[in-house]
Amino acid sequence: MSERAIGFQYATIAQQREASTLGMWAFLATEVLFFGALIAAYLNYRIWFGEEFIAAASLTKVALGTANTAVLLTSSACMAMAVTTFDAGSKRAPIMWLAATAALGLLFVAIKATEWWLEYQEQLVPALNFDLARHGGVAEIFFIFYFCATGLHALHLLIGIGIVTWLAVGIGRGRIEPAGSTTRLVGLYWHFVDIVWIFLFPLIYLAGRTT
Amino acid sequence: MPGLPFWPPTASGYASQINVLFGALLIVGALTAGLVFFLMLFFANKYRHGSNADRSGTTKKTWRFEVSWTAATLLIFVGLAVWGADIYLHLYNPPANAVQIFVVGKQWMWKAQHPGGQREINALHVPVGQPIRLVLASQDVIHSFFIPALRIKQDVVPGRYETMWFRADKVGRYHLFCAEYCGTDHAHMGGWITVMEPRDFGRWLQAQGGQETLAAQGKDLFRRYGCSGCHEAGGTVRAPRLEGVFGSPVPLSDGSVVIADERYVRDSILDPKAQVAAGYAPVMPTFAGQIGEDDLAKLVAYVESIGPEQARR
Amino acid sequence: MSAATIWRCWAALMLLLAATTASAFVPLGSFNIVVSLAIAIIKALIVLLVFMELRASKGLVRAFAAAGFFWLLIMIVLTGADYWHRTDARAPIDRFES
Amino acid sequence: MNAPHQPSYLSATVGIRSWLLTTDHKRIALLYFAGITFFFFIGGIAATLIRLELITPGPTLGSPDFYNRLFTMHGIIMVWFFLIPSIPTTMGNFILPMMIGARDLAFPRLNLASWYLYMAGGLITLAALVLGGLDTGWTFYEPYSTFYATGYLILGVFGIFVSGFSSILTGLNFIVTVHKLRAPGMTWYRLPVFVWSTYATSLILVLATPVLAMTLLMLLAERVLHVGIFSPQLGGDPILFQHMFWFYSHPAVYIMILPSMGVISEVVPVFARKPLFGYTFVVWCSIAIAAIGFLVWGHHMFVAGQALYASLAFSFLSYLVAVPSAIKVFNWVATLHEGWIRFDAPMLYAFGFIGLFTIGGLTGLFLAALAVDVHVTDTYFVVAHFHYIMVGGAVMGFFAGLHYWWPKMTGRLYPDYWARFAAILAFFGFNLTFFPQFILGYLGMPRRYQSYPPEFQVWHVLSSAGASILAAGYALPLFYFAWSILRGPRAPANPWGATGLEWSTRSPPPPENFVETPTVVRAPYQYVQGEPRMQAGDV
Repeated sequence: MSERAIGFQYATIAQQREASTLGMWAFLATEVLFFGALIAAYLNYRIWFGEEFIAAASLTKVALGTANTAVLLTSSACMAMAVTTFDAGSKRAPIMWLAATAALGLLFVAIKATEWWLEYQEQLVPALNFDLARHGGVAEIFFIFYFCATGLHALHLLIGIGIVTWLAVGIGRGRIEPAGSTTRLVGLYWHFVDIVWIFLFPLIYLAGRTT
Repeated sequence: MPGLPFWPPTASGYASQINVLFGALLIVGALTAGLVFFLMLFFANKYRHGSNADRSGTTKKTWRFEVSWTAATLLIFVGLAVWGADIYLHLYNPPANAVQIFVVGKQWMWKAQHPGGQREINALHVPVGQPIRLVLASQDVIHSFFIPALRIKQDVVPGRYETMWFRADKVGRYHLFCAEYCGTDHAHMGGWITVMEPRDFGRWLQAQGGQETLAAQGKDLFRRYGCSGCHEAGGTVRAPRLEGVFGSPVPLSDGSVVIADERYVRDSILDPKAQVAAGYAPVMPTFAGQIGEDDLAKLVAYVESIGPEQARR
Repeated sequence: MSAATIWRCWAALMLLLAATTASAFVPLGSFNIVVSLAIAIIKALIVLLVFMELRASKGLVRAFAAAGFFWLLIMIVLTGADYWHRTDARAPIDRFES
Repeated sequence: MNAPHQPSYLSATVGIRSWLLTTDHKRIALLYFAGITFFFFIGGIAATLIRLELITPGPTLGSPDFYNRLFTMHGIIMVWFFLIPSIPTTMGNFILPMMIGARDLAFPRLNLASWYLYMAGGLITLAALVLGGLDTGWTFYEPYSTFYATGYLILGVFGIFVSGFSSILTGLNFIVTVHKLRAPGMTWYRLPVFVWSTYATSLILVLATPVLAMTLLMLLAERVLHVGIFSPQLGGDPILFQHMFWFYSHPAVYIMILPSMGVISEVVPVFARKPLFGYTFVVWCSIAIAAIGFLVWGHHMFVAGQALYASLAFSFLSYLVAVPSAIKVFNWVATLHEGWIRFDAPMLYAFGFIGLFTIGGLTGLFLAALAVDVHVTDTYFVVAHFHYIMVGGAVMGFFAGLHYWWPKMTGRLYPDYWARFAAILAFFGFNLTFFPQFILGYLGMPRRYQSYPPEFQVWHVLSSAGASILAAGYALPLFYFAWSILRGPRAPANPWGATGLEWSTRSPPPPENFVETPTVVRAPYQYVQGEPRMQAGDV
């Protein structure tokens, strides 16, 4: 929706901007609970299965996980830079920062894909080739959560990359104006996807590293 | 039962307690609902459109009245809740002299197994006045063992043991239902609980034929699964002797001490590395998935039978 | 938020990341998850307050942001109440070939 | 005030495209209304077949499998495609923006998208039911629903998953609208209670439905990929599914009842010609129900193998959640004190609501007492309890709101005599249907049984007799509402003499609701000595 036309139900542009920001935050609250249900199930199984569940977590690749977290945090910083430079009125800088954000997002997905590929080699993928004898049933449940959580997160990230590119093109063509809130909303979504990863990282990668 | 059944049969002391609690809830609920209905109809009639009732607003309804009325009803109901919780807790700690019956739910039948080894399908014969401790398990989906006359119900979740106890005080035949939806014949998965005089129950037991006791069947399973290879004299691997162990404290390798009850025995068969006896290496393989539910009950009964004298039930 | 604050926060996030990964290898027993979750909460707060400009937003927006996390907490705590106190008697169950 | 020949929202644009691509909240409300009525009657047919089946102890209409698919269809259709969307999407969509003096919802296009998601979900689930149905009950308990259930579970569950997003987006739309689009002068304490309860419902819609989405997703993953998240045969824990399912499903029952409470809080003051007693109490009780509603779901699992301490905690919390409902009932009754009570159709439905909801609520307290619950859970006592709340409460409230706002929505009046008769018929038919089920419940008759011991047959026959009267009570409005649309007299702007903003514009209202945005100067329900003191510039 182009920024210039205020919705007929709004009195002022400020009212529309506040409404869309509230709408985005409400949407993010639903996403928090959507991912939250999965994390709650993970925590409950961690209490219920205990040591064996935590030991299964040590089968994940902590090096790749840490690198991925660094990549995503940096992309969040780039997104924030894009929002501030766009507010400052420039046009070239935000596009450059948005490109950086999208690139880092793709890098994250690439690292994630290699990680999945390595796990596929080690026969850790439930429903495909999970080696039950070697790893045991509890490890299989851990990896079901692992693939559900990282899969959903990667899906959200791909959607985010799509929106960021659409935004960069929009700014390039002048359709998106600083007065509106579209850039800020896309920023909120991107930072939310980053927060989900901030919580997934310790639960998946850092558990069971001390045995 | 002739006539209109308003009240289910009450076959145990516990059931009559529930009747009293339910009656109390019914009275308090009826009073509250009665108050609401009466006030509604009274106001509706007195202050209807054409009536010339006094509407001067003298009797000011203050919120104080509202808060006190709500607090009063809440206190009464919470009192009943505490009473309900107390009876509920009572359901979950059986007396020591309870006879243990294993009940296994399977899609569309209940299989009961008495300590003497007698088996029943969709039926349960119990002596009157004898506390019965049910150990419930399921082999496929969630069922629910429900005896309305005794007011007891317990979901049987596959993969877990649930325990429940009752003491039937009135001779008779009472319904047994499955209360958790479990498929096509969910409605047919039930039968009768027959509460008999001890004499008749004894005669019924004999009539079930000389199946050897649970412990006897457990003994040959002890050999067939290879437990005797380690746990009996002259065993190849150094493993703890099980004679005289049941019911007595067992020091564990992590320094703690646990009473060797049937849960410890069962868990040690399914998950031996969890609580290893002190001074022994955790070499015992796990039998989870290999030993079926019924055989496990027999093994536990056997280990119990070779325990010290006073622990034996 | 100025570019400087963004990069200062970025640096803080990187430090916290290093800290949490390092702390995972220190044998603290059950305390490990507490430390890693605490650091995760701090990182999430940085992103929320600075990058998502919650610090500069009105109370209403902050309430919306907090609501999602608070309700998630309700779910975790009350399901945890069940799993924490569950006295488990595992029964053998024949396994499907998955 | 109203221009001589200004077109109403119905006649402003014509043609199928103007309906299927509309962003006018009033038209979308009518689109939802069509969907709701369609699914209500499908669920109703399933209900009548169930009652016919239960007349005799043995199988009557068909095999046990047929009966299992029947009650599953009744449950799924009624819960997700009638009760949850009913009042928020029809009256909420239509009346809420007008009550706060707005021209439309905050995100009109999102509103239309929600309708399409609702219809898509509905048709997918309907396809699953028509193709062969599913036999798991609307609760999909593990491990039956993943590895033992036959039937079109994947298709049916996917339909519910899609319609869940319609709930989320509708809730989101309402929350932002109430926050941002109130007319000048419309402070929070000047909002009508219907807006407050729809707002509280939206909080639950937004905060509970995502958990259902994730739970159904994991259910589908388990059934399709054969991985063991919940079923013990593959290492999972079925009680975790029950936790996550009821975390959504108990707040969902508050989604169903809160809007009806809002409707009753609107109807009672108007027909008692008196301000609502304890406005702030009623308002904060709606929010309290929404909040505490999230803490009590464990009372569905007292016998399911939940830990003892958890059951104790959930039992006491369940008594807390009953307090706000009790306060609301008290305030409705206190509103009648010293009023000028008229017994139009909406008021009769409101009386029915208050009575039946009270009985439903109190039996809920029976179920929350742990020891009694052990006996009566999963029996017809529970069936009677939630039907008293859902049918006696939510559906009565839906009909009260329908009869109250019908002149505003369609610009036509309906025959009052027939409407009052339908209300009384539904009240008595309802009681005859569901009160015997309380007795059956305590007798120990389990739920979802096609064949039952013969001694219960008396009560089942009574219940089935009541069901036929109830069906007549619900079918009657179809006729006189149809007559009202075709040949009913024109409705004035304010047929009931009510004080809400929605009555200060023409009925049916113009496309942008108000000729110019009204300013609000007074709290709602201001009746002095029975005469309404209207807002500035009211008709």
